[in-house]
Amino acid sequence: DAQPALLYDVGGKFDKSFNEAAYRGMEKFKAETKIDYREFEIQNDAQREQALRNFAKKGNSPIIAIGFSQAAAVEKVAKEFPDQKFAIVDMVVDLPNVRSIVFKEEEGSFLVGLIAAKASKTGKVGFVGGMDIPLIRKFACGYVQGVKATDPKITVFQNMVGTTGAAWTDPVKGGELTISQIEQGADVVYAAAGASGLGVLQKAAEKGKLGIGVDSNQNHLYPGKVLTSMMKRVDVAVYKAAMDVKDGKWTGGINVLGLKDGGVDWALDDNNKSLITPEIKAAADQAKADIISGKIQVHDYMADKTCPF
Amino acid sequence: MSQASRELPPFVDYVVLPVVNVITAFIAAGLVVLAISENPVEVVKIMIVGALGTPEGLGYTLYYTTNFIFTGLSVAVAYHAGLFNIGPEGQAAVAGIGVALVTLAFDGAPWWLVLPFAVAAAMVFGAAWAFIPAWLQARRGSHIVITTIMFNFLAATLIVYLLVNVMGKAGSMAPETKMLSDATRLPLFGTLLKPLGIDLGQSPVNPTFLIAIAACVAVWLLIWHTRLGYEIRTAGTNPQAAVYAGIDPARIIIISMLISGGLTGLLAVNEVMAVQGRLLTDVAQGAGFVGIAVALMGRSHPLGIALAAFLFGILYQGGAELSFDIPKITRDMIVVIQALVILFAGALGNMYRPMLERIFARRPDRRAEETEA
Amino acid sequence: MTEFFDMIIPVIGSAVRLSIPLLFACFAGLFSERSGVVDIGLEGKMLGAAFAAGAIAYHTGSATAGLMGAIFVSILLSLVHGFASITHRGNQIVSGVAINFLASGLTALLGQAWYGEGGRTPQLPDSARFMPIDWPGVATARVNLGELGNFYVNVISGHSILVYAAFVMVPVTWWVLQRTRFGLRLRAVGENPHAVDTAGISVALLRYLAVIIAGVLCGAGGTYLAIAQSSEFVRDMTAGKGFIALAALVFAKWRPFSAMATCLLFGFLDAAGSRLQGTPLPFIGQVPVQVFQALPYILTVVLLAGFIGKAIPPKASGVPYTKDR
Amino acid sequence: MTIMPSLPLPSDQPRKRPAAIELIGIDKRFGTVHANRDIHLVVEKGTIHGIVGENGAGKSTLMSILYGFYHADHGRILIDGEDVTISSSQAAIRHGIGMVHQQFMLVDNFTVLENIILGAEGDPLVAKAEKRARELLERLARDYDLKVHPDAVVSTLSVGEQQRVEILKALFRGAETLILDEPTAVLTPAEADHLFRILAQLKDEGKTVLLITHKLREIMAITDTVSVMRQGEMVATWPTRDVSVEMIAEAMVGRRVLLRVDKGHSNPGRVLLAADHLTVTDGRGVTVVDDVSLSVRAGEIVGIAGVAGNGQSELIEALAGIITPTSGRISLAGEDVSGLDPADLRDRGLAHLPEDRQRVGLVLPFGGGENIILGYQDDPAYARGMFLDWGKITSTAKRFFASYDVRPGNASLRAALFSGGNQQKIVCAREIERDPSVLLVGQPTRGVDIGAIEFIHKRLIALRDRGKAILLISAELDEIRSLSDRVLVMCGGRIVGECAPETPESEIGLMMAGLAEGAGERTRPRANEGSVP
Ligand SMILES: Nc1ncnc2c1ncn2[C@@H]1O[C@H](COP(=O)(O)OP(=O)(O)OP(=O)(O)O)[C@@H](O)[C@H]1O
Ligand SMILES: Nc1ncnc2c1ncn2[C@@H]1O[C@H](COP(=O)(O)OP(=O)(O)OP(=O)(O)O)[C@@H](O)[C@H]1O
Ligand SMILES: [Mg+2]
Ligand SMILES: [Mg+2]
Repeated sequence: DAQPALLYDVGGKFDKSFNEAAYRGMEKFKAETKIDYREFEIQNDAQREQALRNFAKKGNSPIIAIGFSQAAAVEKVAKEFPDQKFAIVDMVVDLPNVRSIVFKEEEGSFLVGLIAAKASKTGKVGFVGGMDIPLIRKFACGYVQGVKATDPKITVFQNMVGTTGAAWTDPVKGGELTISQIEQGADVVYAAAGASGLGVLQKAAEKGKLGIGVDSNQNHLYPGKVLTSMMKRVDVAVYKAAMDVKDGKWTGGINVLGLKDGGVDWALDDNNKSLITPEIKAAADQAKADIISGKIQVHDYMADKTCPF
Repeated sequence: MSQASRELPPFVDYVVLPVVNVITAFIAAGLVVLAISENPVEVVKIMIVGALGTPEGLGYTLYYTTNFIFTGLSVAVAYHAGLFNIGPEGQAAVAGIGVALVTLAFDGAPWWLVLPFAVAAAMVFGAAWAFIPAWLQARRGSHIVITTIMFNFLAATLIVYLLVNVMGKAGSMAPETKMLSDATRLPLFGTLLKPLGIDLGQSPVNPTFLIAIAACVAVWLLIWHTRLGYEIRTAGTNPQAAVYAGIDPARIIIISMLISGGLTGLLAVNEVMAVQGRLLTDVAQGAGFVGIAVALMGRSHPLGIALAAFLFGILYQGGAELSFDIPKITRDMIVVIQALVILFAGALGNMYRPMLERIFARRPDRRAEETEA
Repeated sequence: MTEFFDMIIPVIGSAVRLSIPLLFACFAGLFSERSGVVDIGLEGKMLGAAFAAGAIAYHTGSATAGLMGAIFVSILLSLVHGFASITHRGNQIVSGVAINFLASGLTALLGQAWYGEGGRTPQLPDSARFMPIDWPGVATARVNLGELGNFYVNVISGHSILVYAAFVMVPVTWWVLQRTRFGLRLRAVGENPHAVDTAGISVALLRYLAVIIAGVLCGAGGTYLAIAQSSEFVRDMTAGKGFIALAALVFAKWRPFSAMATCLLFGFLDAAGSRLQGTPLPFIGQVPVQVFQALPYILTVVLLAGFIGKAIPPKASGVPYTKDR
Repeated sequence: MTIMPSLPLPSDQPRKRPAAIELIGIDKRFGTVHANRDIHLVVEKGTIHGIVGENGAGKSTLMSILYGFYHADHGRILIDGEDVTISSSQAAIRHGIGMVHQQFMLVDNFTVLENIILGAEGDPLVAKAEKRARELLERLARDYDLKVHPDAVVSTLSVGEQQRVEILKALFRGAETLILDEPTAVLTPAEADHLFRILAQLKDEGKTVLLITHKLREIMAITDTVSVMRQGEMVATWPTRDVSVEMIAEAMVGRRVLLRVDKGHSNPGRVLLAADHLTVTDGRGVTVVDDVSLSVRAGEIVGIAGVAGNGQSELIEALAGIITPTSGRISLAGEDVSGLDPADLRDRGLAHLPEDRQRVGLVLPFGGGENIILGYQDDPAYARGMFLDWGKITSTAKRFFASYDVRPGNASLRAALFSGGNQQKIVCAREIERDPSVLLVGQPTRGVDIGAIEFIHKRLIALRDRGKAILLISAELDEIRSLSDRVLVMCGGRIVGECAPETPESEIGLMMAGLAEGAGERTRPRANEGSVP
């Protein structure tokens, strides 16, 4: 029987990004099953373990932790409660009662890179990351590969918003970086910067250029001005984890969710359908199929911590 | 003397006044609770029970207390020297780097062997980060408040750079060092005391708490029982008298800031070597700023600081329990309550003084008689 | 050469935009500190103001109403600071710390309670924001005037009204401080409140006026962040700008024109840092992002060390005033 | 108890016109201190009215009340015969009262003009006021020889010039009555002369001047009327021409003065303290101690007489190692100790009783015991290793307190809570009981009651008789004369003469003013003779 609990990362529940996606997945679960869930937003690092243990003691299952920072805590608490089911998003914890859900962000990023390259008229596109950390480099690397695979001559500008936690909550700086890239000629800018990304999409829209959203489908933020969004279906993964427990189908182990599993994808809806020409759509679909079939190998930055593009 | 009429009995000054201040802060916070239509009495109950009612809750409270004692003492030592050190955040971060370097270097060795080195590294690195602002203040007269703020930012930048590019764990998405082995990591009290039948659950309180208590005693001895402490207080209270007494104020500024930074540094032992078992980007997590309030509320006396740190520990742990039990009260609510405590017990600490003076001040004639006697 | 101009002019434009919040906060600090009240709560006031601007602009659909609301909230926080540090002679630093905490917690709390978006305010339509104003002739300037036109388009034109207000504020502040009765008294009270008191002027009143002005300016700064530069409030969106402004104030030795220059310099470092990220510098090679981001702090520390000249704060700043010596 | 001497009654001439100022029954307490007790005072228009009294007698308090800076607990104020309420300095200014405070109330980094118009701008913009001030300045410069550059920044001005700015400030506000609180304490004799000329001229213009001073010679020289305060009370008001210096002094102290201390002959031994061509420059580059050479032998007290501000303080601070001389040598028992800091000097047996006990000699928030070790914190007698031995410190403090009759004898009471006299006894005990070989003494009895004065004097003489060297500076000439075995006179940073303590006061006074030379010292010609008697 499922009694899910959800532990958000420091970014907090409504980060318009992956924490929020997790929240939406859980809400969907709740709506469909009428089963309520518990949740907690941590304030400092010491609370990770505390919250997980609190959930575990109260018998919650599955206990889903969002974000790579939770790994150590999940590992510890999952060991203490071997009979309860845990899940962690964005990191691998190698325990039988933990489902590690990691995404092939590089595959989704590859596709939006391809779309960006196709949509760009100037032959220049941009990437704005939040903080210069490995995860964001992973996004960037997939994106660059997608762009270069489409047209090696296209320039990709890359910027990071900052070097402290504030980098995720600084839309102003995100916006300025976007303007800077646009002034250098970029006409499509991909944001992977949490709330700072809002500034990226906004400035792109304001300047009559295109932005690319991340994590959730952000196309609706500036209809007609957001080229697409690289969706990382944390919502689906969370929903599925809860459902699996409810249906008795739960399994531990590592779930690597790529294009094949619908874990990552690019967003197409009413808001951006005017931007996605049939030609672009065809190319994206083809690339997607090729990646799934293994014809195209997307490089994972984390594999060797380098980006060869 | 201008202070002629400002004399409160010590009991009023050190007990009644702070208590009245804290009560005011809680009344103000209660209003905020009411505003989001929750019952303040219920809230207080949950907080108290959550923070003190269970061994594990108490353990968390003491864990927070540990950090606040370190930063509170740090601010207080500087304050005795007449300085405002608002750089504990940065000093703790740099100390974290030191602790990480040492513990990683000795990773695998038993913790009791590594601990002295970790403590030394924490103090040396924390002190080193405090040294530059201190030197600038002592020799070039630059305002220590501004320089320590700048050094907080610089430390944050430095630690992220190191964690991403230099010290980071291979294969991790997060900017963090690799986890210490269990042997090297400081065991928690929960583990240590279990054989004795004391169950603190898995709360993160650990032997660093004892270091914090020892630090309180050490600071108390230092400030009131050593020559150096005497010199620090003299230079901090009356620099002219200090010069007259052959004390070099510049030297005192530097020494006391080194001690201050070293004390903050110990926080890193708690975080890096014990609780987290690795270095993360945010070592102090706001404890540096809380330390300012703790020092002020504790009147820069170790006993007062320990009590104030415990109060803030209750606030933090009780606050966490509160968000577990009443989801409507978010972590931001806790920040607001902390802010109100800092405001009323710190900045507005003298608000009730005139009133208490009217009630408690000794009658003038009595003092005159005493003198005559 | 053209290439250089093509690169540098947009950077200057960016520097201008980035320096505006610093400028407002810095001048807020200038008024406050010149009156003898140290204010490390600039950050919190701007944050509170940004939230109010975002929320009120959303409800009224009017950017001006947002600005007014922001100023109101920021003044309230200023008055808390004044009440603690002027009326009750509390510690000004601690009061500032409390205000920073209070603003950070309250904005997130109320934002969540009202809009349920994690402390964010709802996204605003352009009509509820301060939008960039294009000056006459921008369409053709580039072609007709060459680099000058480029400068006109990127640096002079295309900012919101608040940007121009910020730059108007600079000479106005100078004029107020140097040429008006109020300015004279304000400067005096920050240097020697006893002199002001014996001249029969209320020290407390002057200081309250100064912190209220600081409130107004932080209000404008917060408004700019939330509804001119962005289209909504995001929690903790000030991201340390209040502290940098404080550094700029020290750097500028509490003088208006230097303050403007310093804010522009810090803005420029920021903008140039963004532009140079990832591009190797001549002779130096690849420079870590962090170096650019740390530059304003490093510069301030270096200045404070007196290597560029000594920064002497107003003598009475930070000291609560009492009649007896 | 003090005995009230028979004093002539205040003059009771019929009044032609209402008095400029009349104070009736002014009473003021600061907490426990009764600073003004039922004060009555009449100040006639167009006169210079002097007020004298010991430290803490309540002079400044009374003037601050008149100026609206403090509020009296009781009493009335009449200006030009009319009852007025002076609720603030602004009100006082409106009633034509201007005040030059003991500590100048100037904004250091403002120009002269800005300082003058501050608070009296009259217009939201300062331009007009500046113009008016400039014109006034020009006129006053002509009329009164009150020359200061209007655009000079105040911090660059000399003390005398700053004082002129204060006077100009008052005049700019249309002051009819000008209060000056110890204006000459900080002035060089030449500057003081200049000031008095200005005051005389103001008087001729019909303005009224209230002058507080400790210097009775000034009173005699310039005032028309003199009032004496003692312990918060106004004890006498006379026409100056009817009284002598002795009478005023008697009224001030409350009994027949001239403290004669019983002391035996001195038996000077070897030189223990010597200064050799010592020169000290202050922060502004002004030479304050000018090529001073002196020596103090074992078993003698050498007194330095001089008008305050003539370099005595700096001389003592240089000898104590607090400030570094620009040139010259200091030796202690024949050993060169130039450049050593106060701690080193203490180790070598030099003790220092500082002039300002509250700001320098004590840490007021510290307990009595803690203050007993100030300067001796490194003494092994008070320590166990790096720790202080509070048991020993407290017992020492108790012993000191008992033998110096410090009241209350509670060594843990904060120094701030002791009265001035008792604070002084604490400092004396600390410095004298250490049995130093050389003692530097600054103003040992300033603001101290008679009993304590006698006590302290006896201790100093006892120290001398034990063969120690004592160098004494004091503003009280009587004290210098009664304690010293030799008297050096300082003026303008130089030792201008040496004389025996029996030398008549008037003669030493002339030397202090730089108008006469002592035996065996070179002459220093001075300008502006004549205005000081
Ligand atoms: N603001 C104050 N608060 C408390 N006590 C005060 C204050 N001002 C003055 N006093 C006390 O009142 C008494 C009279 O002081 P006042 O300054 O009037 O003396 P004075 O005659 O001017 O002395 P001096 O010659 O030293 O200037 C002293 O005991 C002093 O300590
Ligand atoms: N800051 C203070 N707080 C409380 N009481 C004080 C303070 N300062 C002085 N007193 C008390 O006020 C009384 C008067 O102090 P004051 O210094 O005026 O004494 P005094 O009459 O000048 O004595 P003395 O002749 O010894 O100098 C003393 O009893 C002293 O203990
Ligand atoms: Mg006086
Ligand atoms: Mg006295």
